[in-house]
Amino acid sequence: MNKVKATKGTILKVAMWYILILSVFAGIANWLPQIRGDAPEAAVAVDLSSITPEKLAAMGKMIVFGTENPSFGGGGVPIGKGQCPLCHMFFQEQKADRCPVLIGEEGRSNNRFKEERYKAFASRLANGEPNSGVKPHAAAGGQYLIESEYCPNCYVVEGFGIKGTNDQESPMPIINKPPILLTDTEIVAVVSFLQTKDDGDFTKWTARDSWEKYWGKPLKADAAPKEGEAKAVAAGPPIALDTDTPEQIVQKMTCFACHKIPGISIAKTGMIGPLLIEKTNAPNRIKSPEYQKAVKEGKAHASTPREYVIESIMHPDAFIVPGFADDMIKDFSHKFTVAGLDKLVDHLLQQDAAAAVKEGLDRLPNEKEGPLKKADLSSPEGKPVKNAATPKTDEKQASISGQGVGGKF
Amino acid sequence: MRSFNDPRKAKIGAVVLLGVIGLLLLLPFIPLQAGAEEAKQEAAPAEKKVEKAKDVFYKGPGEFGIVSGPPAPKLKYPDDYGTYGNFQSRSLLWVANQQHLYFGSFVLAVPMFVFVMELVGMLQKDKGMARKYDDMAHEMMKISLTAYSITAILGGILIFTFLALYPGFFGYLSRIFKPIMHVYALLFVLESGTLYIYYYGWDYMNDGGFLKWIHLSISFLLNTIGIVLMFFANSWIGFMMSPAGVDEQGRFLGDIWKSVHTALWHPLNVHRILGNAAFGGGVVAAYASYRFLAAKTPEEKAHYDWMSYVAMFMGILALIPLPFAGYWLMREVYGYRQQMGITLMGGLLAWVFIMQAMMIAILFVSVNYYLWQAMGRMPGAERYYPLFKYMLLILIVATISWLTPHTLVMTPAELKAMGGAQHPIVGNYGVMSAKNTAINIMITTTVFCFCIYQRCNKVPTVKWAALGNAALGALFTGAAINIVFLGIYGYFIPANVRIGLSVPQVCSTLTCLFIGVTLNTMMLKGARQLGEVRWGQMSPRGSYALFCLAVSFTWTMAVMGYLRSSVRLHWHVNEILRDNSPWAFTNPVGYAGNMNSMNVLLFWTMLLFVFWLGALSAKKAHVTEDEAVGAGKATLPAGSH
Amino acid sequence: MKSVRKGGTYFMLKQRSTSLALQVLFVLLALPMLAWASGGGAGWIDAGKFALIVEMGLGLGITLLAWILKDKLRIPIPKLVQAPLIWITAYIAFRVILQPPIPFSLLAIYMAIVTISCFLYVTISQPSWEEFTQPIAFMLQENTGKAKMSRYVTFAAVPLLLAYGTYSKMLPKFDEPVELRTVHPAPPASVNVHDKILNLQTAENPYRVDDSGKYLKVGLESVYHGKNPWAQDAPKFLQNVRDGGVVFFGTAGCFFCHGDNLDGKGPFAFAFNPIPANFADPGTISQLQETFVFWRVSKGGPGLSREGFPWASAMPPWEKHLTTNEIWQVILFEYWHTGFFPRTWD
Amino acid sequence: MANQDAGSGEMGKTIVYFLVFMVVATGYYYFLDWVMMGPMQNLPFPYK
Repeated sequence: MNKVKATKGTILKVAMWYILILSVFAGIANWLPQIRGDAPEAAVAVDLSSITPEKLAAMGKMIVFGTENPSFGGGGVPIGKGQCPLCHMFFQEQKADRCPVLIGEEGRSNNRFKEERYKAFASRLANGEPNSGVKPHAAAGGQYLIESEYCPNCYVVEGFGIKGTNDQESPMPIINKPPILLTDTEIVAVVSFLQTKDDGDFTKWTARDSWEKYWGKPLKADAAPKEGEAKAVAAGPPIALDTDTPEQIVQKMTCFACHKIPGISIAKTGMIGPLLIEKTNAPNRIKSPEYQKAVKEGKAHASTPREYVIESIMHPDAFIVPGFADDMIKDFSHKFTVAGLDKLVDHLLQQDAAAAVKEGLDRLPNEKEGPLKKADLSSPEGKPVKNAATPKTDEKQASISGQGVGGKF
Repeated sequence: MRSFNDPRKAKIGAVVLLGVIGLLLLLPFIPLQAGAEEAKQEAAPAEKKVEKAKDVFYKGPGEFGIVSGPPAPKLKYPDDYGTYGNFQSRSLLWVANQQHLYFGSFVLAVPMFVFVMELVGMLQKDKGMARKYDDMAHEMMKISLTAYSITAILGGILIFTFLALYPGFFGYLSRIFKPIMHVYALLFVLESGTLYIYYYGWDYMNDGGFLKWIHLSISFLLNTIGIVLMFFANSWIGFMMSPAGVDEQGRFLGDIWKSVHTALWHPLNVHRILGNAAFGGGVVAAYASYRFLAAKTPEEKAHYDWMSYVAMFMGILALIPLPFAGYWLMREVYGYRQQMGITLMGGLLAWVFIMQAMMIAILFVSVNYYLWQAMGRMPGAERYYPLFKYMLLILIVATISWLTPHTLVMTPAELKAMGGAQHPIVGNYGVMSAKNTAINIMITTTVFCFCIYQRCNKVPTVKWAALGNAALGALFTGAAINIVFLGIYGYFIPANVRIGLSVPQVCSTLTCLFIGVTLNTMMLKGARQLGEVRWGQMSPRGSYALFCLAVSFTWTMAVMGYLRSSVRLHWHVNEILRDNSPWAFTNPVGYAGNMNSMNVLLFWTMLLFVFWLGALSAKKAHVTEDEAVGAGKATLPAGSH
Repeated sequence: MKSVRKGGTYFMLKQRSTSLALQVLFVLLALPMLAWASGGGAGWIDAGKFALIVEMGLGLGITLLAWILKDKLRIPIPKLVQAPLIWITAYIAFRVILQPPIPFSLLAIYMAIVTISCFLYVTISQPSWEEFTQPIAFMLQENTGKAKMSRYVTFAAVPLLLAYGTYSKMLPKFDEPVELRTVHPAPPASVNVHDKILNLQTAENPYRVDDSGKYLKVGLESVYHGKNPWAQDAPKFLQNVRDGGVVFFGTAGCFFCHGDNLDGKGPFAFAFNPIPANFADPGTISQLQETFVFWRVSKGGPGLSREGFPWASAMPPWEKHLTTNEIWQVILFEYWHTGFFPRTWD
Repeated sequence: MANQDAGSGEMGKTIVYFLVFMVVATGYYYFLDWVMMGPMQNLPFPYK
């Protein structure tokens, strides 16, 4: 038998050994890249009357990336409350291939719902998709995008379904349910971001409209944040507010400097832009060969008077009325609140040739249509377009869509 | 009594007894189910009054339950949260939870260990050997007794911490699990009773016959109660991760079984049983190693050397199936929420898995190193000493490949020198093919090392020894070639095919493990011994390797527990009850590493106290026992376990 | 124990001659391999993999040499010397022999592992541990002149080493900041080449066709690897490869930079920083979709996305010089020549 | 795992056996690869 050595201090030695190992482990853990996962902000109540489309899209970007200036250096991707970039690729710099790439998604969305494949999904799920209860019925690109968030299974891009389901089931969570749990407005914000992120072109922005059309009800502001949940984020100071009268809006936006607008007392002298009698003008303009040419070139997109008017304000150079120059200010997308824009558009769509004649306003000489007095007010073009001008109420959903309008002509 | 001493009858009797006890254990579940049925029947006539809601997890067409609880509260800070000074409430709870979990695992794992040891002791033909196993089991049980009271104290502290710091959340959870919590408390009382009968009846029932079998059955009962206790505790964390039995607002739907039986319950149960067994082995091994180092007599040294070996062996045995349980758990996590799986494996928490990879490398190297050191006590092992360095070389090459990162951190000058972000040679080691190959080679090497350990003081005398040696050599060489070949082949095929390669690789490793060890054991039957095992003559470095192993086990447990808990992100109960405290964020891996190291240190410090208590009373007893039995002679034939 | 010594002198002699033969064999094998490595590989294997094999062979050779010296020739090298020797050998291997040089962060990881393994090595068995500690114990405990002298030297060396450490730490450094440049940035969803929009997720190489003109699934083209594209009856696929080769070596002259062997070592290559992509490396085109390569070829360095900062690429936008078809053909040629398959996602 | 205790004749036998078993083992592992590669293409684990 060997002699057993004196064993004093064993406990000390063992303790030192433990501390050494544990500090090495902790040291390595600290040496690795440190990422802190912040809890997402709880739903923020967004007042639609005080937010511009641009702000809405920025809010969407916040939801997607959690920051306004996402940087993708070193392969890192900032992930926001919506957690979308975990799977989807939004920008070329960002890497993600688990789910369909969302670059140019706005363009694709306009064709998706026309596909045979979409129709197959729609007929298969005619009784409602089991998890969300949604029946696929998108009729426009924006509606398709809205639908995809509420019901990912309503259409699954080929090759991105859950393995073994033959691309019939999507791995994407339902966005308005836990764990992501976005509110309706937040989903509209994300769709706004999707529609405008590629080129910042706000003529393509139909998110809010699409939502209302898709669900057939007005988009209500989210309930005020529950106490203790989160702080409300104050929206910036937009200029054209919901509470303003059309007159105030025209004054704030200085439309009167260029345009004559019936029903607005200060807008009687503008000589640079066309006379704004959109109940008469807009349907004609859309049908005009010049406008159709712009549509073909991909510059303009409107198919209803309402869309046309919104487009003309948000993206003036989409279509220049023949005889005019491209002089209009182009920063209205962040000067109007969503509701303020509605108000002005409503007003403009109510103005027709008769109203202008009543106030003694006439077209400019360079307008192709010629002076109003000679125009045949009883011609089909001159007829009041019922739908386009319906006041904004809960029942007017179909009107905003403009589908009904198209049928009139 | 005499007839019971007939071993065959006693065995049959014990089997019957165990069956009965097993059936008895189903009792706690009966009231649960019955209660649920009753609730349904009661509700049936009053159909109109009750509100029905859809289960958040069980989504079948008929899965509507009667709303029988309030919705999950919307917690507010600071109203629904408590604080102690400037401490992070969550970190305090973290410590309380982790300590309770460690001690809970310990008192659960030790009876498992003791059960197996007692059984092995009873099945030994050699009386001295049987006595040795029995003594070891008894000694561990004594330590477990102290640890048991500490567990209870820590459990109390945990509950008070919950009540003080997270009253809103705890209130919600206890409202749903009200019946389970009561059954849990009752079982705890039952467990205490069984434990005391088991421990204090040890000597009385140690008659080597019928009573001993009864004693073992009590041990079985003790373990079963312990495991059921753990199942209940798991049901709470399972509910927190993947809630079921409630509707979207968190209203309880009346069927407690559904809340218990969530998507992740069983994977968690299996994972934790195996984890606990490995942990128990590690802790006992560390205890024995400490006693080995501190031993004053050769007899004591021999005893603890042997004990640490047996405990280490038990731990490794439980460790081997653990990855498969982990795979199952991850699969269920993906099945439950893919997004949760991605957060774990590829998202926010991916770096924690890097830590785990490192722990695995450390684990395997320490096991091998321990075995090399342990061979110092085997006469005749000198024959194999020259082999060790080649095994070390293989392990180190595999470790280098295993730990080569895919994304390198470098300066532009280094980038220019390298000619691209991927190094033309080292870059090959950063991909999945190389990693799978490396870990499989490491496991195969460990199996090989164990085979050598089994035979190092023996010379096979079976007629087919040359044949067997050749077969064994071919088995390992073939496996190594196959694993490396598949690894290299992975570079030449498209990525989608590559994933499939890992399975035959693992199968090669498992073949070595099962067929190799079996063949080796068969060959050593009746082998010529070159000398008795000189227990107590292992170098102290072997003990330090075992400490490293035990700490790695504990640390891995902490880090994986952190992973499991933080994958809920900002939810108390996933998607039902939101964490609205200021600590809802997920900590970076460094902070978690510091907390884990601190927790592990705290645990071991407390455990040291327990060991010290155990040593106080054991000192005298051992000398007498050893004198009686003569531990120097009684040796364990290596490879018989 | 007996059996080990059974051999006696006869076996000893036999072993020595065997080991000598092995040494000679090693030198005979290793030298041409080294020469070959510096020459840049052969046809059947690319330079990177060849270097890998050569270096693995070198590692094996060093181990073999150590084995011969220590175990067979019984040349005693004290463990105390062996450990630093291994450490230094590993350092030389990772710092000097391993080319191109690896970044410091990786070297640190490797050397940490090597340090631990050196310690494990000397303590691996009790005799080994005793051999290792014996001189240390001698130095610390003995009272002879030798031991005293070594104690004084150590006593003097420790503060000197510390001083040097402090000095080198205080010395101002001019290292460039660490930068994570992404060599393969994420491609755009679609590119517009010659007025045609191409979806990079779904587009296919129109020249990847079998004899009947149908699209050839990735992986199936292996039957054409190593075949002669200039044969009279070359199948369609190989004809396209041939045309791609004409683009590579003729029309576009890719080989000036990317090299005759597509290994990024063309005659112009070393004028650029970073050097041109090495297609023979498994980390380049074999990790990428064909459409990604199409994007990089057609848009070149100027077309790199923001992630590719600092846009260090001398690649011209080839869409201005080649037709779409030529670009697809040259891509087909590159994969065929290197024997890699493009990445696919299904 | 050379059996160093065996005499040189035993050693030669072992080597021959080893070669034979190497062939068997190679066959077995090849069979393993062949069987496993197919079904494992569709691992139910979405690694991507």
